[in-house]
Amino acid sequence: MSNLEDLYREIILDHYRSPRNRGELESPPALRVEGFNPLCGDEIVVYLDVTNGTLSNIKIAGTGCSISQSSASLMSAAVKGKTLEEVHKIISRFKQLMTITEGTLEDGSEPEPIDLASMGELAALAGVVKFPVRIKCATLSWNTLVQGLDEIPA
Amino acid sequence: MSNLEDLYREIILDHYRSPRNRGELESPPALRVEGFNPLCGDEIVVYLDVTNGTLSNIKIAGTGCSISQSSASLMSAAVKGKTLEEVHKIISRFKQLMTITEGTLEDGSEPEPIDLASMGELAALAGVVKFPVRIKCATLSWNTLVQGLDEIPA
Amino acid sequence: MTSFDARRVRADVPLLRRKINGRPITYLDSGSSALTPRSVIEAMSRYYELRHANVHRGVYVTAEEATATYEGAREAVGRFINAPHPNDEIVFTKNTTEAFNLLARSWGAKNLTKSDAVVLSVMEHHANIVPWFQLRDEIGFEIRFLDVTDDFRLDLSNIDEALRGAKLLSLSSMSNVLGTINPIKELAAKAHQAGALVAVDAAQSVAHTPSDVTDLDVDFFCFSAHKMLGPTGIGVLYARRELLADMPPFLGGGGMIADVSTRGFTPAKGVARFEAGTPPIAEAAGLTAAVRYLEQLGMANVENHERELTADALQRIESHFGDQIRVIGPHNVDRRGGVISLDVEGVHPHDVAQVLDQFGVCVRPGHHCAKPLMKRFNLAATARASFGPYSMTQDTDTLLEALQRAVELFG
Amino acid sequence: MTSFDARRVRADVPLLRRKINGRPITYLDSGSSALTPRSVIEAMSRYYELRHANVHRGVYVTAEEATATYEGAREAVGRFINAPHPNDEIVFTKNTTEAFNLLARSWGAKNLTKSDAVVLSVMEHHANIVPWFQLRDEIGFEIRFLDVTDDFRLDLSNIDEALRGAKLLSLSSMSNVLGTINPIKELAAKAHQAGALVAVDAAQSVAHTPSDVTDLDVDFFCFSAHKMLGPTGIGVLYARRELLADMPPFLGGGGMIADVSTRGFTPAKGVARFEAGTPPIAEAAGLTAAVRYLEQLGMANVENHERELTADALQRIESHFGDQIRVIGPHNVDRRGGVISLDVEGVHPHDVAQVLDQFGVCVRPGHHCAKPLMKRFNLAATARASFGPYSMTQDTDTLLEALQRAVELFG
Ligand SMILES: Cc1ncc(COP(=O)(O)O)c(C=O)c1O
Ligand SMILES: Cc1ncc(COP(=O)(O)O)c(C=O)c1O
Repeated sequence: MSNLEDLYREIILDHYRSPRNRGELESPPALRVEGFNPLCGDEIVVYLDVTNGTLSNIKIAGTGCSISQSSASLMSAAVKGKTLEEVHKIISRFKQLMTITEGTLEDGSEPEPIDLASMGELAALAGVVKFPVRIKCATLSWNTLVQGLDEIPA
Repeated sequence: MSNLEDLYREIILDHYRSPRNRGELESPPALRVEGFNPLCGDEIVVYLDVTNGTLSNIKIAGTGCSISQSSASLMSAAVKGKTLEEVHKIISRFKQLMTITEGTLEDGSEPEPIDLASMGELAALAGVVKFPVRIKCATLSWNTLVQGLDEIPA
Repeated sequence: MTSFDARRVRADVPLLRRKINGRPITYLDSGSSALTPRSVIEAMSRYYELRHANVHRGVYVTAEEATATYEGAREAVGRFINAPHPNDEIVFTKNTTEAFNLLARSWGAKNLTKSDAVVLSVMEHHANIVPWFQLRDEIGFEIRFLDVTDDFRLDLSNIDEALRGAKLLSLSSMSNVLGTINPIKELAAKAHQAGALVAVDAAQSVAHTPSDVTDLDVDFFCFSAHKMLGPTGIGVLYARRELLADMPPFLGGGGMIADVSTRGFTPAKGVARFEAGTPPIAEAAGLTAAVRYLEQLGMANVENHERELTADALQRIESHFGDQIRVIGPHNVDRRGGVISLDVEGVHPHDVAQVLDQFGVCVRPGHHCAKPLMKRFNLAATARASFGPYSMTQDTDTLLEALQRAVELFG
Repeated sequence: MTSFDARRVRADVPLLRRKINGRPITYLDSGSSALTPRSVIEAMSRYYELRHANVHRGVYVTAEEATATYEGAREAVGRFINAPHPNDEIVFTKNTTEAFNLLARSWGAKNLTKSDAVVLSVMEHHANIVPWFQLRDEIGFEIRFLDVTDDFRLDLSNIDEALRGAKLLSLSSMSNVLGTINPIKELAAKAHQAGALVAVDAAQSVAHTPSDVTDLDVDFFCFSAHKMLGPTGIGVLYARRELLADMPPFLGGGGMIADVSTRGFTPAKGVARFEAGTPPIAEAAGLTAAVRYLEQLGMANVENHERELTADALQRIESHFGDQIRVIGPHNVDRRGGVISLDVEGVHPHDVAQVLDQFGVCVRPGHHCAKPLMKRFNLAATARASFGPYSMTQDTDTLLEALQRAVELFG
């Protein structure tokens, strides 16, 4: 049986209580993308600054549960300052983390074996897959990020 | 248990095979009333000639099962040539015959104890009440008659 | 209260024997869907085992029995809500939601025009909002919303103005978020005086308080079997006979016609006109059993029992958690049912429900299909606990224990 | 046929142990509603006993299980009819009839205008006629009816003309009166070529022949669980993903919205948009069990079994009764299912069914919700016998014995 400690690891609670990169960016120039979980009413807004192929800045606004908020915070810390190529790698690793059930991210690509050690704090989200209904919470900000990146002209 | 002979008495089969007062009357002057059982598709048309308070002539057209057809035939034989007052008495006696379940005739009046002997051939319809779904068949022509009588100006 | 014993009700409900995460289940989500007693489950099994057949038009024995089962449910439901003419007034739908869609698309489409108004309230469930928006978006009448006061009651300060020229007042008898019980009888009288008809969303009240459409003097009354210890898949629209007789059909198909040709169709008369296709027959058998079960408990007993539970729970939540947990709903049990929405300081309802689940406690987080109400109180969601006739103080004990853990974890 | 044994199916169906008027029941009304095997009944009881809760939004264990049960039915149904994307293509309704109403009111209302045409056939069930009439009466498109030939086949002599400029061809895959199986695959290709979409009323075929929406290449596919050994109260609309994504909502209420305010609403995406209110959850569990049961039998086996029964019955009726009994439907079993409509010389179908009931034989008299077809053949009604996977030649034996009595009684 899965227990609460699997889900609510200290890192998660920490990112929930003290979210990183919280706030807004002026848009434009920043890209503003909204994500929405109609089932629980969670809303997330992701602001992205992309300069010369690098995600130079990211801010997160919106409301949600500890899982969606901490996942967004963890995400922002993981991707900020990274090249788009690196960002896509991080996204795909996170995706693998969540794919105990199929189709957790919306592009439907296939998962690969996963190296938790390489994931840093993001690994704290691994416990979420034991709570399938919460996967939607964890992936909300990531899907919103993906949506934003798709909107960036190549 | 009820059996087929209760329902399909000889008199009923006879009236089904050789229906009395089958046909049409020119309308006007005759009153033409249609009855319809949407569930089984049975249709009945009753033609009435009322002169000086007497049902001087009645004709039956339409199609239906043995119960609706024979009931119409029995009805026509029972009411033809009778004063309207007598007709109403016959209707109310038939109604009693059918009211083992409530509301078989549409005016909703209460049944009284019944004297089968006084009913002549109509008594053959007594078996129908053991087949509740067929009551609608037996009462179709009678309800149509009642509807016609209601349309006659007092 | 004489013969009412929640322990016996509890023993009748198989699901309450389940363990969740190692603990006996504490089911506090009857407001979403009530649990089914054995007699209801068995009524449906017996139906399938002994007399399943399609209804109407059948001449053989099981078809007659199936028809009697189905039509018998109309009588049972009519008796339960004191409808004077069940056979001409009780329409079976698939749920409360379909009942409101039927009402809007049939009565509404026929009777409402651009210059008319329909009065709803901010505390309505989406089932009693969206169908009216859909119709309005087509024909353009006005929709007025009665507000909710800061102490979670219907704001009636401008009721006369709201009703002026309105054709319909459509209100829930009990809020599925606040627990607030609305004064339907008084409002119905006012609405009728103003020339408006009255529809009631009784989904949330029907299993918790006595229902009497005749005494309330309302025109339409909608509810679902699954909230009253009955099955999924069946709901009810009661419509006053004179009104129903004039309503055009909604869904088209078999059973609702008098005639069909290649040119057009003529609708049937009576309730059949609104029941196209094979109806929920087994579900009608289950609904009848649920009605019988509730009648045996006695709805006044159920109401008293749940009122006591609610008073106790409200008092204990307040004394134990103080400002840490805010109850989004009236604080005393006068005109209030056993639906308790919680806003836990610093803990998202989703997380509250997750922690509670670990204790086997079932509550529902979310907007409860009442987004306008959520917006009114500036909330995205609440965690809602709700009682049923099988609820007992031990459920409240476990709820408090689990809430304490949630507060600690995120504190 | 290898592993198929109708006796074992029969043993699985509790109702077949019943006696009627002192004789074992001879159930020949599967075309109206099929009988339910024990596994289907038990799947629903178990659902209520162990994991009933409202779906979606729930975080606690039983709510998750109920949601998985409900969504699992989508997968099961999708597999059964070979829908490529069940989660985006299978919508649960209350029955076939609602599926067609949804189709007309959503796809139809959005895509049809005064200058368009919809092609139906004279052999359609009212469920695939009346909703189109209702919509036409509002917006005024043309409805064309393909005729039926004197030998009970779809008259395709003017199909190209009928399809010219049409937006939709909506046809039953199997007539519920004639038993005729229509060449859906060929007609779908023709319709698509002509620029029309294709909807199939599969209510009558789904439990008797394999269904493959991908192979047939059709756009919409409607059926009811109760005709496929499943429960009442649930039906299915399959809509091709690209089409479904563009269809506006039908019923409004909880679960089908993305947002609601006091000004208006935004509908949800995907299949949720069409499932307002609490869905038929227990029924979905029953439907999944029915699908599993039929898959285990193997639909090709069922088809073969029923074809043999039908061939035998048709041959024996003809040789025994000659001109006394006319079969209203194709006389050979090529492209024909096990629905046998009888016109008994001089005996009204109501009386036929009544006499048969005395022998425990269940057949259905009436117009079978296909009045245009009845009119085409100048009949008010037929007495219809129809087979299911549990039917056996002994049923035909009793049918013939009882028909003989009917003929004698009225002869
Ligand atoms: C061909 C056909 N279409 C539609 C229907 C309607 O199905 P339901 O009554 O389940 O909506 C039926 C069954 O009566 C049928 O046989
Ligand atoms: C007040 C109220 N109205 C309507 C509904 C909708 O009921 P259903 O989902 O059965 O259609 C509910 C239940 O969710 C409710 O609580």
